[in-house]
Amino acid sequence: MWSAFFQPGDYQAVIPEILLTMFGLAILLLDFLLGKRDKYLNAVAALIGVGFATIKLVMFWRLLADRIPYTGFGGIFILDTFAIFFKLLIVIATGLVVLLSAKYLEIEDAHYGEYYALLLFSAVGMMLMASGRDLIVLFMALELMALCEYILTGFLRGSRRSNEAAMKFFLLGAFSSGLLLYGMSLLYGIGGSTNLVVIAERLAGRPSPDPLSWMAMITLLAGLFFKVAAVPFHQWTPDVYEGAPTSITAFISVAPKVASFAILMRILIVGIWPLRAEWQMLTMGVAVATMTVGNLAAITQTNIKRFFGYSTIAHVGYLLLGLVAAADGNSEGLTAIAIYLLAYAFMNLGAFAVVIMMRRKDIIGEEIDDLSGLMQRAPGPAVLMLIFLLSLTGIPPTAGFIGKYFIFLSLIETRHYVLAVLAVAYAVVALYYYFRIVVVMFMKKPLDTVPLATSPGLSVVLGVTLTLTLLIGVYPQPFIVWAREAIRPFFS
Amino acid sequence: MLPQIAFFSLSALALASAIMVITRRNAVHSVIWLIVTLFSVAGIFLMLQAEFLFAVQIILYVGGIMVLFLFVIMLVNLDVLAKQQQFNRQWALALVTAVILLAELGYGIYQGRSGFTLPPAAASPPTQGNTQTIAMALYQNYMLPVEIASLLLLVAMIGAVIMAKRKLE
Amino acid sequence: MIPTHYYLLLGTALFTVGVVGVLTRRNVIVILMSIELMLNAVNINLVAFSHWFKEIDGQAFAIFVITDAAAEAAIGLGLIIALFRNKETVNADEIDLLKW
Amino acid sequence: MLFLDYIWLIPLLPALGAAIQFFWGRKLSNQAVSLVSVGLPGISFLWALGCFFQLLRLDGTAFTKVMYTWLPAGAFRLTDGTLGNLTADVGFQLDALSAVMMLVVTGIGFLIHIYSIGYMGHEGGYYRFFGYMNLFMFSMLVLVLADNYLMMFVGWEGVGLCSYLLIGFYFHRKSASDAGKKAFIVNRIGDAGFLLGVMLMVVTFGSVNFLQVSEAARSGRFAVGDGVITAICILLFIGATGKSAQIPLYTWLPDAMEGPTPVSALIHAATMVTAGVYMVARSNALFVLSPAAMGLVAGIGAATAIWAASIGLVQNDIKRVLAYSTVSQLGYMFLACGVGAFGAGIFHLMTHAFFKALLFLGSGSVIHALSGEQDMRKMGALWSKIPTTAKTMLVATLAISGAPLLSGFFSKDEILWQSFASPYGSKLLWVVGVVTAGLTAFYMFRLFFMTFAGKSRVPHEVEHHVHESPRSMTIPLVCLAVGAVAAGWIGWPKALGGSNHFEHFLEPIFENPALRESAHHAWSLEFGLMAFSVLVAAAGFYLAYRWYVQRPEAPERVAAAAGPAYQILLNKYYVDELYDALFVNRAKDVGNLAAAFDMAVVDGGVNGVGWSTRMTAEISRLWDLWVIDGLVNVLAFTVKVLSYPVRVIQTGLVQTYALLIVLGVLIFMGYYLIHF
Amino acid sequence: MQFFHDHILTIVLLTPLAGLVPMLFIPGENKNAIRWWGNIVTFAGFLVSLPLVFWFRTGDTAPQFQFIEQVDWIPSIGARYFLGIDGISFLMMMLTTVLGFLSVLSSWSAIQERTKEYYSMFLLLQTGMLGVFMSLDFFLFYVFWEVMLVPMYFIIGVWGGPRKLYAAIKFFLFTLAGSVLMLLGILALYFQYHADTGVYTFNVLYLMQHAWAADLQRWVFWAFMIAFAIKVPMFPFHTWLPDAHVEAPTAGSVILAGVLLKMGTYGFVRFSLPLLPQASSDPTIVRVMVVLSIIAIIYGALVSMMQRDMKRLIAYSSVSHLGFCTLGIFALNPHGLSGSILQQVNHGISTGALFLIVGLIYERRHTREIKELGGLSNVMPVYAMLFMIVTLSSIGLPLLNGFIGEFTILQGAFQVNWRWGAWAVLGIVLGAAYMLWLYQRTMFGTCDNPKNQVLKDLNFREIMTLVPLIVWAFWIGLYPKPFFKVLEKPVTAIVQRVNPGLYANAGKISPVMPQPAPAPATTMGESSGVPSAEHSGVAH
Repeated sequence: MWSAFFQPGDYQAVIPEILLTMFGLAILLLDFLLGKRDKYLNAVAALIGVGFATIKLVMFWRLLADRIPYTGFGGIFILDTFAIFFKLLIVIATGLVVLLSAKYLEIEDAHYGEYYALLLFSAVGMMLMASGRDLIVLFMALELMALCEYILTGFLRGSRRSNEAAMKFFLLGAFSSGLLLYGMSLLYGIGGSTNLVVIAERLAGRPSPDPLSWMAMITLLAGLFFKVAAVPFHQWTPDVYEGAPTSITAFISVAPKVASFAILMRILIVGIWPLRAEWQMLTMGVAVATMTVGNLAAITQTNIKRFFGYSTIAHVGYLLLGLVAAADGNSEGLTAIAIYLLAYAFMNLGAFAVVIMMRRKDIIGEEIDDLSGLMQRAPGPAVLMLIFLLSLTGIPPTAGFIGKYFIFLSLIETRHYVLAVLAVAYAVVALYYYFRIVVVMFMKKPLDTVPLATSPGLSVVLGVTLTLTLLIGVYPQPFIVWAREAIRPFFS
Repeated sequence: MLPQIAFFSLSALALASAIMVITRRNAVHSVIWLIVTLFSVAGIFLMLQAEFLFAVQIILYVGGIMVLFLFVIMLVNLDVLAKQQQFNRQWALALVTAVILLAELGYGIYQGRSGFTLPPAAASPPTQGNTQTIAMALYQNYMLPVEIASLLLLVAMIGAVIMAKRKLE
Repeated sequence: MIPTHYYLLLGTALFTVGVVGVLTRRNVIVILMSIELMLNAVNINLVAFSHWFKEIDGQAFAIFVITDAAAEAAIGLGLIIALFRNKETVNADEIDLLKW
Repeated sequence: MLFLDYIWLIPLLPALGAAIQFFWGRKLSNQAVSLVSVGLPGISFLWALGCFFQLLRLDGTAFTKVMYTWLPAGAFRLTDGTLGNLTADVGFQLDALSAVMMLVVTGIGFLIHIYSIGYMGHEGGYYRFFGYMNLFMFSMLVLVLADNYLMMFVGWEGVGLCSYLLIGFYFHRKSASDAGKKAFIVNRIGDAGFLLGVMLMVVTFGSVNFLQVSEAARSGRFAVGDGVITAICILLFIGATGKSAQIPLYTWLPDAMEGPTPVSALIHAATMVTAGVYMVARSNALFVLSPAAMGLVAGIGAATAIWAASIGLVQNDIKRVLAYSTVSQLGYMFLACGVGAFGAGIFHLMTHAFFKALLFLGSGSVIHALSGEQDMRKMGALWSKIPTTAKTMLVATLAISGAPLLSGFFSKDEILWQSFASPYGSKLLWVVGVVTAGLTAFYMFRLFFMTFAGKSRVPHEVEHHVHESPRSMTIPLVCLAVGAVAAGWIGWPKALGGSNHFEHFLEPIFENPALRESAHHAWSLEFGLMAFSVLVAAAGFYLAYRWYVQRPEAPERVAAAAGPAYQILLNKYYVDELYDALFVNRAKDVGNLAAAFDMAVVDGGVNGVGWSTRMTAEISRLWDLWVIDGLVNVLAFTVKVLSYPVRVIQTGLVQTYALLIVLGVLIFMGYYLIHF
Repeated sequence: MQFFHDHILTIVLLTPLAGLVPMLFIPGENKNAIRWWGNIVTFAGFLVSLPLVFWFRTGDTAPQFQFIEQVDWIPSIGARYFLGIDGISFLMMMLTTVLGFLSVLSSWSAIQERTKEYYSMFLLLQTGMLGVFMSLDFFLFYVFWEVMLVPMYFIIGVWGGPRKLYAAIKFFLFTLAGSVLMLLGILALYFQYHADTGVYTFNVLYLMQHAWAADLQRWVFWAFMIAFAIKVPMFPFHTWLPDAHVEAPTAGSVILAGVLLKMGTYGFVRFSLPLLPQASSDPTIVRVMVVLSIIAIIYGALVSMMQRDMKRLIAYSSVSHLGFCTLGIFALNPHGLSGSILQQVNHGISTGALFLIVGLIYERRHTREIKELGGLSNVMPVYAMLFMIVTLSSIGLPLLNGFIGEFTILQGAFQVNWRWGAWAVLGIVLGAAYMLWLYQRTMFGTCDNPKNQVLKDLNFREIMTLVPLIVWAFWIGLYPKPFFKVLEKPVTAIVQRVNPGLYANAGKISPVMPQPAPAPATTMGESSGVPSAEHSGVAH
């Protein structure tokens, strides 16, 4: 009876999550023992946890690469290359954010253990999002992630901006998860089960037209699009990005996006694949709107965090185009999303690392003009920022180009020529606003001369992100192979 | 005949009290009305043979969450609030939108009703009581979500502490 | 025997009421309650379906939803308190520091 | 065959001189400069003589020497559909025609170089002058010795460049540099015609080589009057008009007198301007296939002859008179070519080279003596003061006016006779020629008398140091005078019992069956015409004598009587003004217009990319924005306009966001419910 | 040595990049060391490219593409590191290495602040440009094509004139807008090739052998056309050029005019024509291209006649000259093509030299206003002489390079349609007009402006920046045969692809010219040692 539901393998399959949880709890305890200036040990502990999780995930990958995936917990949990790929991405991003945070929190004077614990817990939530195959699991994981984000956003309790951001994020998040839930409930009603596979089978059998399933799809997607910040569900993004602690902005601009796209792909490609004609239409419209709003709004921004908020939205637009292509059964579309996310994670974190360096004792450094003359003051960060911006624009040979390349390719292959032209047109607009920052950095006179905040952690982050941004750009071969392996489960 | 009466009265009560919830000037009244709603929803659960859920609804919601709400309301109680404008500027537009939403959802469901009126899938009649079944479901099929839920509650606790505490050590 | 879609319609109605609350009320606490309303509506759907399918998943789901509701309530109220500390208000349309 | 094998030395030596001047000239003393730059052309003159005599031993066959393949442009389709392969060599061809030209160029060029030593002695940029002169010698020799049209074009452009540089030698004088530019650009217009002609030739014959082209032309593949051939000839002739200052492209030549006098003598009298004649003669095989083109050449030639002569009647600047007379004489040469008497044309070319060079150098010596004065109204009675110059000038004047037994007489009458007798000729052409002869005699003697005879009108401060020019200048004058007398004798016509050697010498190049029988007119007729033309010339001389020696006040009266006609002539028929009005200014206007257009419309248009559907109210304001700041600002503005709604909805109010979410859901649902 | 011979392209390509690394370690304030190093590296870059001149094989036995190097780069999408040059790219390469060195040499005293960044940017730019000309893999090509934009952007934007930011971003936006469209075109070909053959490859040689559907060709042609036309720049897209030129520092202008603009025309020759023969020979398209070219020729000339700023004038003259190049390309016959390519080299030489000359005077007077200058030949005779020679080569005087190119192009155009020749000849006349006018206004006349009277003549370094170009100009003018030999094979191959009719029944030879027509060269790609086929592991 017992063994009817659990193989011992089941718990092995979630070892990375368990590890992170354990370390999170450990940090909560450890925090009491640490004096004010030893808080960095929390970060170290978190890093160790992340390290273990990473190693375990790599082992999983070696185990499962081009094999059939492992399903556990009675089929509500699946460990396939797709899940592992995204989990790895999430874990690494979390690790980098931990590295970013230490110095920043000291400056903000909010260096508490809970911060790292919550980071790890939300990481757990995201990882489960990546491998849930059941509405309940997906929902719970999503909520876990979301709640941690709310708290982290409001983590600087003294600051009203942080507070506001958290409030908005929370209200909208709760509201959207209400929508999501409503959609899930309908989906459950249609599918007669919370398991995506079963739902897919039932959906395929239903007569068309089928307004009910559209309701389910739309409300569900509204919830998910909210998480990935797609227009018109994007509006929380700039506000939250601006208000949240910069390290958290960096975090929520990367990890949750990755996880949310994982869940989005899982649901769209597995769960409601029979409705692809409908959701392709929907995604197309949303993607175009998202690119438009993101790219255009970014131009007029003056606060750099807000600026990156809109640039994120723009990138989400590109990613959604990948889904549009995928709806025609084109695998490159999903490969594109995987690679794009990979590239995006690193270049965006790198850029944010530089932004965080701008935050110094009693210098906020969040305005674009604060970067003026960075080249004269700090050539290193300036050049790095340049590279990250080039990558974000999609200029070869940087990671961003490879991502865009696959998006364009998938669009061409599925004969969405208009979308392709639109996408490249927006790439030009993107150049225009990203290079506003370049101009400020390289061609304006410095405003202040206070040296940038630096720390070993920041240096490591910059090193890693730079290396990967360039490596993916110059020698993308292995990454492409991995990405293809990652999305294989959907197409085998 | 009886079920119909029960259903309609309960739903009427639920909806009416819900509307009261969102229209009351005083937050405390809203809470009270919300409790009424929750009770009637609980009644609906009972009609649907979800006794355990009925219990949970009463104990957890009414006994737990609502009390929490009351505490907070007391904590942040501002009599100015009671005098202020209760609805924001966009309320009319919002109302219209919501009505249309209702219409659309309703239409969708009404279209899809055929799927539900036909005799339900002949599942095996429950061997043990509802509570037992749920227990089996939770601790066998849904072990993983339960664990997530535990983590979720832990996080909620931490969050509440961080947010509500005057200052961290 | 009540047809299932009656329950669904009830749920939808309740849901909409919740939505209206969220969209129109200024008091954040009431907004929070409205969200609770929405979740309850969802629960009605779930339980109705589970009853109709004669299987338990829906009810389990509902349990989780309630858990989530509790957690959200806790955090939300915490946030409200923090907010109240910072700027002596619980009105949704007064938190507009971040815009454009 | 030592000389012929190294024929390439002839152009190369002057080029060497030029190079030396350009690189080291500034450091060299004037003596060294003159030694190099006069010595090297001298050597090439001797070499040319050597080549000439060796050529004579080849009895009539052309000598060609190919140095290397210059332009192997590759395969192409001819108009007749065959596959050709265009290659142009750097090669030299020496036959009777080019031999004559070569000797004229080197010989007279050499003399003028010597002359320049004295004339330019006191000028700044001495080395520069000789550098340019040598460069010119090089280009001119390439032009005449080339064995294909492209090589010829090389020289063709080269001489144009040198004339540009030499006309603008006094570049600090704006008029000078303007004249230079004018000369070059007018030439360029002609060259464009030349180039097009060559291209058409290439696609027609598949070659640019002289021998191959004329061989193909004579092969009978092309009927007489073939349209393509006519086109080629006309295009080439356009080139000729540019270079040889024929109507309508003659206006640059008078302005070219801005240059130093030796330049006028060498380039604008003796050699460069005759390049057109040479080219037409070179292409005779083509021209004889196209009566139309022949007619055009003859017509233009005759017209130019009389037109320019008429202008020359009233000019007061001594060099301008000579310039117009040059134009007119060139007209004679083209007339000759036009009537198929290429030999006569070349003959006149040679004789003209002598006496016109002499005239220019003489006038130069006069100007030198009067320390720069060029206006004949401030001259007179110089006969005794500068006797050598005066005597040589007299010889030249007689020669050009066709006084019997002088060189001009033979060549001119040959032309007149041919234009009368040749099957291509006509009475009208003859009449024009004769009238021109009269006019020529008149204005030349007018020039002579105004300068040397009558009473002196020279201002006094100039008067007392009027002096004969130095040896280096007078010797060339004398040599040229001898030439001016004797050069004609080698072409002594049969009519006067001579045996036209020159004619026979050029025979192999111009052999044209159509002209065979034109000989059997009665010699009495030829003699009669000859006599008549002499009489006309004499009349011209007498009129000039009457007006400018006996009754000096006469001209004013005539001018007054003539009234507007006189003004028109004085102002050269207002042709320059006409061209300015028609072309030069228009071109500039178009340029301005285009520039404005570029700034406004094109830039604006391109900048409009992405703008497309903005509210039209904005456009008027945006226009300046475009024109001023172009794409970036427009894009920025576009985007601001676009991002306006985005920012408006970003109110910062949670519930607005929530409302938008619901609206989104609403719209999607509505879309599906309606759409499906 | 053998190794050097086999990998020479890579070595040439990477020399500047390798030189960049030590540059980063030279302290920024040690300006002279940086200058020396910059010059040394670029000169080395020129030296290593020099052996190609001797090793490059011509004639029928020579393979189409030489010094082939290929390594798998991204097998999973079929992109390879695939270098190889034929005559066309060979000439372009040499032009790049030479101009690169000269422009760096010319910046010695011109660039005073932020020297280090300047030279670093230049080295980066050098590699980018070389890469564009060498790569035979579309993906690689695109990468280099974009890479080279960034340093150019900075060279204009940091060391440029008053409106540098505007000019720089304009340059970047225009070019990027074009190149992303080109990327779509490339992807379309890439995908179609896979659809037809089941192979994913960017190998240009393969794509060239493929027979594309007509409408696909047309679409892709327009995509490419816009990219290349912006780069050239052809008539309606030319407005970024004057701004970029006027604002850019001297060396920037030299490289921009000398090399970057060639990438457009090179793109047409290397990709548009052989890849899309039907489209490229489609009458309407040809008509459009030719008309645009002729408009550019005349329009550019007219506009430049009216300019007051020397650099602007020369910039517009580039528009005119490149009009000749495009005209020659779309004559689609050997004369037009070889002339066009030669003219591209010529334009690089002449216009490059012209910009250097303007730069020299700008360094002294800090103005480029023509009316500010005048009578300079009194004070700067050497300068005047060099300027004269360059001017002459630019207006196409025989015995100098310009004439060879222009005549051959005109000849080619004339063969197709005499009207084209006639119109284009007009450009030559106008060219003489505006260049000589410029020369007259700046060099001739009296030198009355006191600021000008004190100017020093050129020093040795400055002369040395010009002499090589002038020597080259004379070489092409006097003995262009080697260049034609180098070009013969690739041009024949291209013509056979676009315009096969031209060689049909080649047996029939004009009676006038006994020489046989050039033997039709082997079709593209074969004999260039391309491995069989690379299949990409796309899992569908």
